[in-house]
Amino acid sequence: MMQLDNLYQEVILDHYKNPQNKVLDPNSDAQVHHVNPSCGDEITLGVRLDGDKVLSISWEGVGCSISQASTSIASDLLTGKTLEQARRISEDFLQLMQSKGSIEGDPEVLEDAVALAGVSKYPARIKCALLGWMAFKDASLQAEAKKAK
Amino acid sequence: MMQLDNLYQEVILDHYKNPQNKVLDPNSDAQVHHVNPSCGDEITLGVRLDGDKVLSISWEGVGCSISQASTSIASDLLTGKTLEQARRISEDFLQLMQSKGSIEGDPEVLEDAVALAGVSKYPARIKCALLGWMAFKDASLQAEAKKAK
Amino acid sequence: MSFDPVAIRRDFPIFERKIRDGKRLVYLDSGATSQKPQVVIDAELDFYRLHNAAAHRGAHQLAEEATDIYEGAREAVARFIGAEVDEVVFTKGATESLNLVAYAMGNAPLGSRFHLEKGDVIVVTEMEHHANLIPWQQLAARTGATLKWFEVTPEGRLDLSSINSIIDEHVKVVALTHQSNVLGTIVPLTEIVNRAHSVGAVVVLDACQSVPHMKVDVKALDIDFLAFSGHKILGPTGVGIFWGKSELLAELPPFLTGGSMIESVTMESATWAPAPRKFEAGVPNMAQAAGLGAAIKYIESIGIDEIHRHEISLTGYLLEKLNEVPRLKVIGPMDTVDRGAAVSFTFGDIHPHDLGQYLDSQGIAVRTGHHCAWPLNRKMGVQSTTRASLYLYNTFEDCDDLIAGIHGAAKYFGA
Amino acid sequence: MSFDPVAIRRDFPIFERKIRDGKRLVYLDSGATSQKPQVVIDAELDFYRLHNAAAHRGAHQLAEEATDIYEGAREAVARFIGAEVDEVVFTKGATESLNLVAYAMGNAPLGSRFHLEKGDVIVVTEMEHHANLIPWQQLAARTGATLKWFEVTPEGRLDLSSINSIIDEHVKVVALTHQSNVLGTIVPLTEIVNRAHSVGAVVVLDACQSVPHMKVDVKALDIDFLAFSGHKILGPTGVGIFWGKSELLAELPPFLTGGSMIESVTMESATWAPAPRKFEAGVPNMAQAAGLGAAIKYIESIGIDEIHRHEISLTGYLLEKLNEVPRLKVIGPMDTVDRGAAVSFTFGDIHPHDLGQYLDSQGIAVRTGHHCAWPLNRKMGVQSTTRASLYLYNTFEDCDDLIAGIHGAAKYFGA
Ligand SMILES: Cc1ncc(COP(=O)(O)O)c(C=O)c1O
Ligand SMILES: Cc1ncc(COP(=O)(O)O)c(C=O)c1O
Repeated sequence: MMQLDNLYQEVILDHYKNPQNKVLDPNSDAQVHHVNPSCGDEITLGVRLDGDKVLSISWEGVGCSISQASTSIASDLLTGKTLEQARRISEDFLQLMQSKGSIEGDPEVLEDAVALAGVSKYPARIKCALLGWMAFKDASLQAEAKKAK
Repeated sequence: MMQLDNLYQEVILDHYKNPQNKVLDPNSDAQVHHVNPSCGDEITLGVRLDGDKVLSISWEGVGCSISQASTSIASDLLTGKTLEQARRISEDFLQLMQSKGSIEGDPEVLEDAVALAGVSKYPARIKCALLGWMAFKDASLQAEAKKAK
Repeated sequence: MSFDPVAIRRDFPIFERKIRDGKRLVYLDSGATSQKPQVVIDAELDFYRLHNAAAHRGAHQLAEEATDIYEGAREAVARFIGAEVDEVVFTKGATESLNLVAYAMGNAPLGSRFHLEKGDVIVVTEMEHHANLIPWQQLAARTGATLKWFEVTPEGRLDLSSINSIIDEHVKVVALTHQSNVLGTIVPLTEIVNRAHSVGAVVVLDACQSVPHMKVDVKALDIDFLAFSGHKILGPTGVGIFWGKSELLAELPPFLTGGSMIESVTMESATWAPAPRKFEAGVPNMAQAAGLGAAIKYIESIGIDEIHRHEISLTGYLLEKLNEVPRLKVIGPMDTVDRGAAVSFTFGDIHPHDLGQYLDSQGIAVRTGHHCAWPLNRKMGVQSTTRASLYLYNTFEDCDDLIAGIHGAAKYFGA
Repeated sequence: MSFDPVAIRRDFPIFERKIRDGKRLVYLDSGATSQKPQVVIDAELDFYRLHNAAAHRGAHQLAEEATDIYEGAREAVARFIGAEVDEVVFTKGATESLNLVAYAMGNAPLGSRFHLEKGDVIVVTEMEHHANLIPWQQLAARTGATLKWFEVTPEGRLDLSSINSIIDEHVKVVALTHQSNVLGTIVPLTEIVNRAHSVGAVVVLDACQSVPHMKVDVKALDIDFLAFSGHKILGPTGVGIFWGKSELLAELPPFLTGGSMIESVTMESATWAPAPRKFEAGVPNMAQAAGLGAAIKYIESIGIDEIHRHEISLTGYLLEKLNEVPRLKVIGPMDTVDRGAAVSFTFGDIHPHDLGQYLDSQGIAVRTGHHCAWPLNRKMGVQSTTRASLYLYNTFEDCDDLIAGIHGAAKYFGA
């Protein structure tokens, strides 16, 4: 069972059972809908900005524990960060996911998200873990573009 | 060399070097053009009928020794036969070609054409041997249809 | 009983390997792709080691042998589905076969029975795999034809109640699956085929999930075109079959064009060889055709009816056991009447992806997701399911292991 | 010298077999299809025996491994031709790849740079293989576009003298071969690519006869799309490559539709996954992709430049020897400048089919006929030719045997 426990860390199952920020804010600056075509998982995610800062991330969706927990973790972690910080953290997370288990992730930067390190050894699940992060990337770019106008 | 001699019998090389009826008769009742798509061999063949009898077969074309000799043999053999006889002989010849060497062909019926028996062991050459016969079949049907009108 | 899946498993080298931490492989994903017996692997291997050359091109011995092997495989397929040899076309898979007929119809000139335009109708069903849905959507979009479909009942059966209004005289083609890869439902064909023919439409059958599992005789079914994949019937990847009635193949325009499918070519135009060559452009997938021929001979040596009976009895057993699991809901027919061995289900709040991952940790391979039938999933009110699909090498023990795995997952995820 | 074709031959099991009455196999038909080294055969075999499952579908260990192997093969191909990984699409062969781009352009809506209509022009050459000619004829016929072509000179070179009038601002696509499979001619690309790009046209390169034999770097050539077949580059049958610049693949509509190439699907319409998935509908030819990956690694281990040098020196030798044979006429360039290792010729009155048959009796495999380039044959004034085509496993001894065989045929047929 050891290998599987590596994937389903306590933190993940906690976030899955108690997802954070999982009520879509109707006043988001930008809202996007992403799907995982191979399994049908769907997510709608909204971002509010305050200048160059992420004021809030809210979302809704159906999906597996990995996609739900990862989105929950991202929404917690990236809120309050500047857009630049948020993107650097997302970049680090992407690297962790693509590492095939060769890195552990920096808990100073990724906090709870390091619990997802085990996913990188299950290639079919990496897309699950990235679903919310990609949605955030997309939404934050749109929100920023809107503000710039 | 024995195997190859089986294919290139003396009779075949003779017909190849001295093809019979190889001057196209402009007064044919029907004339057809057939090609072998895999090697580009081409033949034009004309048939004249006298009632239900094959009065003459004439042809022109480029091709390998097998296709040339086989057409030459067919044009000799089928001339003077009734259409029904000619078709029965053609049927026998087709069977010989598809026999993979298991039958020798009846020299009473096929005459010189039994020399082509060896072709049946070389699947890629069967189409060469059949080119003229198929053209005859096609042309004789057309000639017959024309006469029936 | 003479049918012995344990003996059969020994013909399949993959069952010697272990999964994760040394677990026995419980392979319940044959609906996605089947495993290969050694004889199939050997057929490919022998082709490359002894006879490799371009079939139908070249007058040398290797080319002759390659041609014999390739055409021999065609004969085996023809015999197996009750077709004429020249009606059997090798493709790279069912997806190509279905695109072939859709694109070829799109190439049909005005006046051809295959020509489509505004006012014409294409009929599919709600239980189609994407491979037998999107090509028709695209054909409709290209030609201006309308796409209509049969709905699926809550029990997972085709709703034929409005067959006469769905298949009316505007319909040119009815394309449907023989057996649903999600529900396991076997579609009753007689009524549909009769109705389609009575309005002059052709019937295209997606037989991906039927030909590997039960006797399919194209003449008896009286369908017009049929498609299936080699890799789901113990054959290699990269090969599939397109079958059509010979008089229809003679009329259908070609799809892929290039070498070996021509009669004559100039810089400006080309004419076509007769079927099957007309539909087989390029150097063919000879080694894979050889493997498919070997697969079919292997199946014949066991007996397709025996295989079908085995699957039915396994499916009955599995449905019964699944029915006893609390919070587990099978999507599709609950009995084995007109039903094959693909069983999809949801299990309480445990997402199929998580359930599948837990089962994998136990050596049990299932498929999770929408199984390339997204509209059907929506219709059945599920976002995704877990699917166990069975084949000749599966055993009652495999079914028991799945049930145990499901209980284990409930415990693991605290559900 | 370290390049040792005799040692290389030992990697290819087929060279252990005998032809006809115990003759050594002199395989001079690699232009049609190449032989396979054991490592390629093993790669396919290992896939089936150990890792067989549907890539990108299913969350179990076998599916993960199958995905890794399949995507690993894609990486190997990308590295070999200097492409980005996501620019490499697996097809069943070059014929499919070329049909893919032609049909996909046919699917492009008004406003797309790929859209074709009356007034637009497609440019090919007189030395195309049917696979890079007929798909464009058909596209022209479907869209109303006009087909134009570069002519071939009596020496067997492309006549570029009127390049500016052939490639004018109406041209949307220039599709041409990199190396003629009949003449051996290597086509100079720079001028054509520059001219095509200057009028906004895309360049499609049929690299069937170049990628296996010399370094081809898609970035350096600055072409837009490229096609080649696995079976001609030591790989399995049933697999080929379609490559395109990523920004063009993003814009090009899909060709085959079905599973795994979608983003979202309803009963009425569908949206597409990004490339390469957009172009890979259906369960892929995974075992064959694995074999192609192994083939490319094998070639890299020897060195593509070393292979090219070896072929050039063999070709120079063969041309010299053929030139000494009375009544023998080589069709194509007589030196090794911009010339590959396919050598076609006629020999007095002996029809190529008969010559090929005699050579076969001596264990020598050549190809005879029009080599799927019928218009080129007519242009060169020959009805058919005999072609010897060389690869890394051929030796000077093979060339000598061919020459001896030709003399033997002269004697046999009394010519
Ligand atoms: C130059 C050229 N183009 C295209 C093709 C077609 O390749 P395939 O038949 O493998 O699809 C070939 C080989 O047959 C070729 O030599
Ligand atoms: C019912 C059905 N149709 C079509 C297909 C497509 O087959 P392939 O992906 O082998 O082309 C499949 C399997 O994926 C299927 O189950």
